[in-house]
Parts: sequence; C-alpha cells; structure tokens
Amino acid sequence: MSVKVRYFASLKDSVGRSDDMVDVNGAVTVAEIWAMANANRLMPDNILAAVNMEYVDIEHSVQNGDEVAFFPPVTGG
Amino acid sequence: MSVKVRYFASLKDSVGRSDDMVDVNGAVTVAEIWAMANANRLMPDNILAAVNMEYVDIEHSVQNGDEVAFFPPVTGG
Amino acid sequence: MIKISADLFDPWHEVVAYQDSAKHWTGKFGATNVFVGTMRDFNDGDAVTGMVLEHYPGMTEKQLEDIVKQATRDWHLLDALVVHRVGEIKPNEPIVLVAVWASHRGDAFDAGRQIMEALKNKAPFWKKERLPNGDERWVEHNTDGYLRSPKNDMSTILG
Amino acid sequence: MIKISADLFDPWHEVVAYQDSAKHWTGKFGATNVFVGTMRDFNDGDAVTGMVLEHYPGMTEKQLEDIVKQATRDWHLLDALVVHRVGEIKPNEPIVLVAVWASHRGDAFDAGRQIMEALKNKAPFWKKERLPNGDERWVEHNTDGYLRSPKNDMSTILG
Repeated sequence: MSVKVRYFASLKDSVGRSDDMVDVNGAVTVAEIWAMANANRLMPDNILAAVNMEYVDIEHSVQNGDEVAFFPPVTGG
Repeated sequence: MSVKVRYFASLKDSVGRSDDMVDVNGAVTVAEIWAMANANRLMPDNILAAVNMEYVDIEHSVQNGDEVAFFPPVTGG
Repeated sequence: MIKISADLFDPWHEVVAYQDSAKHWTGKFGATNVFVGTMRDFNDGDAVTGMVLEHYPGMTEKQLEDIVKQATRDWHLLDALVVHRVGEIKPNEPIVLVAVWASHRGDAFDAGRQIMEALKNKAPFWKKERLPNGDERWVEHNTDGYLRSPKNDMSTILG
Repeated sequence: MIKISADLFDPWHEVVAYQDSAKHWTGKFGATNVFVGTMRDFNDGDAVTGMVLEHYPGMTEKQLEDIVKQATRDWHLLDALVVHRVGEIKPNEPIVLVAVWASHRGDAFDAGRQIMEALKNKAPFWKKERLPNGDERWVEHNTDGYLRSPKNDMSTILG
C-alpha cells in the first residue's frame, strides 16, 4: 500500500523535503512510517503527527491511501 | 451645616424627588441623613450610598458641603 | 479613555479611531480584546421596545476611571477605552464598549473581563425598559458575568 | 465562519460585515467579544521586520471548525467568526480575529477565550520571523495564554 507523508515548517527545513511517498506491506504505525521515510534520522521529541488531518499519537496505525503529516509545535494566532 | 442629598432611578421615583437640602447640627452619618430627609420612609435594604461620588457604608460620617447620594443596585453595561 | 455618550455610537469605529490616534504604541500591541454590549429586543422573557439609561454625572466617570486604573495595576496593559451610552436607546444599538490593548493575549482577556464585571457592579447607570404595551419598568439588578463559568472547576477554561 | 486569508484584512470591517449579514440574530445578541492578534515589531527581545505564516491547507480549516463546534457545545453562542492570516505579514498587521456573539457576556468572554487558546494550541500554523539583519527564525512554541491569570487563586478574575 501507498502512504503520502508531509512535513511542515522547521521540520520541512531540517528533513529537506516537503513530502514523501512510502510503499508498505501490511500493518504499520505512524512511528514506523517516519522510520521508513527517514532512515537516518530519529523522530524529534516534540513532533506532532496527524493522519488525514486529525491529530494522532505515533502508535496510530496507518491505512492505504492515508495522508500522514509531521510538524513541530504550532505557533499561530 | 448643609448637605445636599440626591436620589436616582427607581429610588427617585419612589421618594418622589431628585434631591433635598438637609440642614444639620454636629456629627451625622449617612443613615441619619436619610432619616432626616425621609422621616416617614425606612431606607430600603438594598440601597447604595455615595458621598462625594465615592461609595460609602451608611455609618460613614458626613461633612459640611458633602453631596450624599442614594440609589438602587446599578444596572449598566 | 472614558466616554459617556448620549448619541448612538459605532463601537468598531471607536476602536479604530482610538487605535489610530495612539501612535506611541503602534507596533507594540499584540493583543486587543473588545467587548460590546448591545441592547436586545427581549429581556426576562418579554419583548422590549426601547430603554432609557440614567446615570450619575460625575460619579459615573469617576468610578469608570477607578475601574480602568485598577485593571492597569492588575494586568500589563498599553491602553484601554470605555464608551457607555446614556439616554434613549433602541434595540440593536450598542450600550457599552470596553477595549483593551496589551502585548499578550492573557492580559487583554483578563483585563477586558475585569473592567466589564466591575462596570456592571459599580458604575452608576440604571436601565428603565419600555414594553410593547407602553409600560416601563426598572431593571432591578445585573446578573453575574461568571454565572456559567466553572467557578469551582476551572479546568474547562484554564485548559 | 472560518476564513484563511492570504491578504491583509481589516478585523473591524470583518466583524461589522459578518454581523450585518446575520439578520436572523439581529436583536438577539447582547454580548460580542472580539479578540484581535496583531503582529508586533519585536519578539523575544528582538526587533522583527516581518514574518511568514505557513499553514497546512485543509487541516487548518478542519481544526478551526472543530474548535468552534466545541465552543458552541460548551457555551451558549449565537455565532462565531474566525479569520486567520497566512503568508507574508508586516508589523502592525492583524494576524487573527476571533469574534463571538452571545446573549450574555459570560458566554461571550468564555467562548472567545476558549477558541483563542485552542487555536494557539491546535491549529496548524507556523510563524517564521524576519530579523533586521535579514536572518529568519522559526518561532518555537506559543506561550500559555493563562500565564499571568491566577490559576490557583481565581478570586481576582472571578470576583
């Protein structure tokens, strides 16, 4: 299955990309998606994650076609 | 000494006047000013009193030339 | 600034005009909180066609100035504006405007609310409502602005 | 209503226009609370000459809608309007507007503040500041809007 991964703000700068496509077989969590897309980089501690535009914790399981997003603490308003 | 007394809002309606001049001899409290100006009427329970436009309790003593005001709970805003 | 107005005022115009006149804090304020109280066309379950707002000239201004001074002592504020209507008022017309400018939002929210509650409790204004049948009645007291706020369990609003 | 705006907006004009368009609650609202967040010309002790506001299109709107829905469940509201700027912003320009209309002031104050705090904590926006020497830096986190409020002793704000 295929999962779209997106990065925002300072995380996009440090990862060096705005998005990835990750192909996976079988059940997979948000944390595992990070590891597959960023083999050499530990997930930052304060990262926020969303699946299909809803906040999730990193053990949330990802389905085919999901959009997974990673980003730093929000600073709007 | 001479003290001006003012009434506002529903209290002005029930007293039937907007103001009084009260002549007194010696020390006198706000409550006594009420009694002198309104011989036949007990002071309503929920009345507010001010002397020279500052809130006071009814035992506050009144000086020559003071303006004493009585009014019901405020309802602005 | 404190303004008592016998004429209809536009609260949003007042805010803009005041803010634009205060060039010394342009660029310094991050947070503006504005409260506007508007006359409704009903109260206590009855239709209301108008009201008369009485005040105690002199004492009203004095109390409002004290209220704003207290808020300025309690919170970090750059400025505050209070405008209150008196006289004949029709439904849908603004009655009161409280605007505060601060660097940070917490001060703006806290100060705006504090000024508004103090105004409701201390500023000598009295409302007389006019009913559709021509009767008039004095409003007897203001309600508590924190009535529905969780006084004993602040978790909802304190997050 | 939720609006994300890439262009400069006038918060007071937005409030008036929205209120005037909502004829079904004319005469019903007694209390309007408006918060406006404005870009300051300094932050964390440094002069700031501009900023870029990034967002996550789609998720931002979704989160803001959920935040407003929650406030509507928690408080008696007639309506709410949230406008947030994105893109290039200069000092003294408005960044965010939160306006709520209610019958009573307690609901207006509580709901406005709740929406603003939730927006600060949940809505996916990120600020990158531009410094006078041309450097850029990401703002790392928002501060707590209740920081100076007496969390443990509510007597000041609860009267």
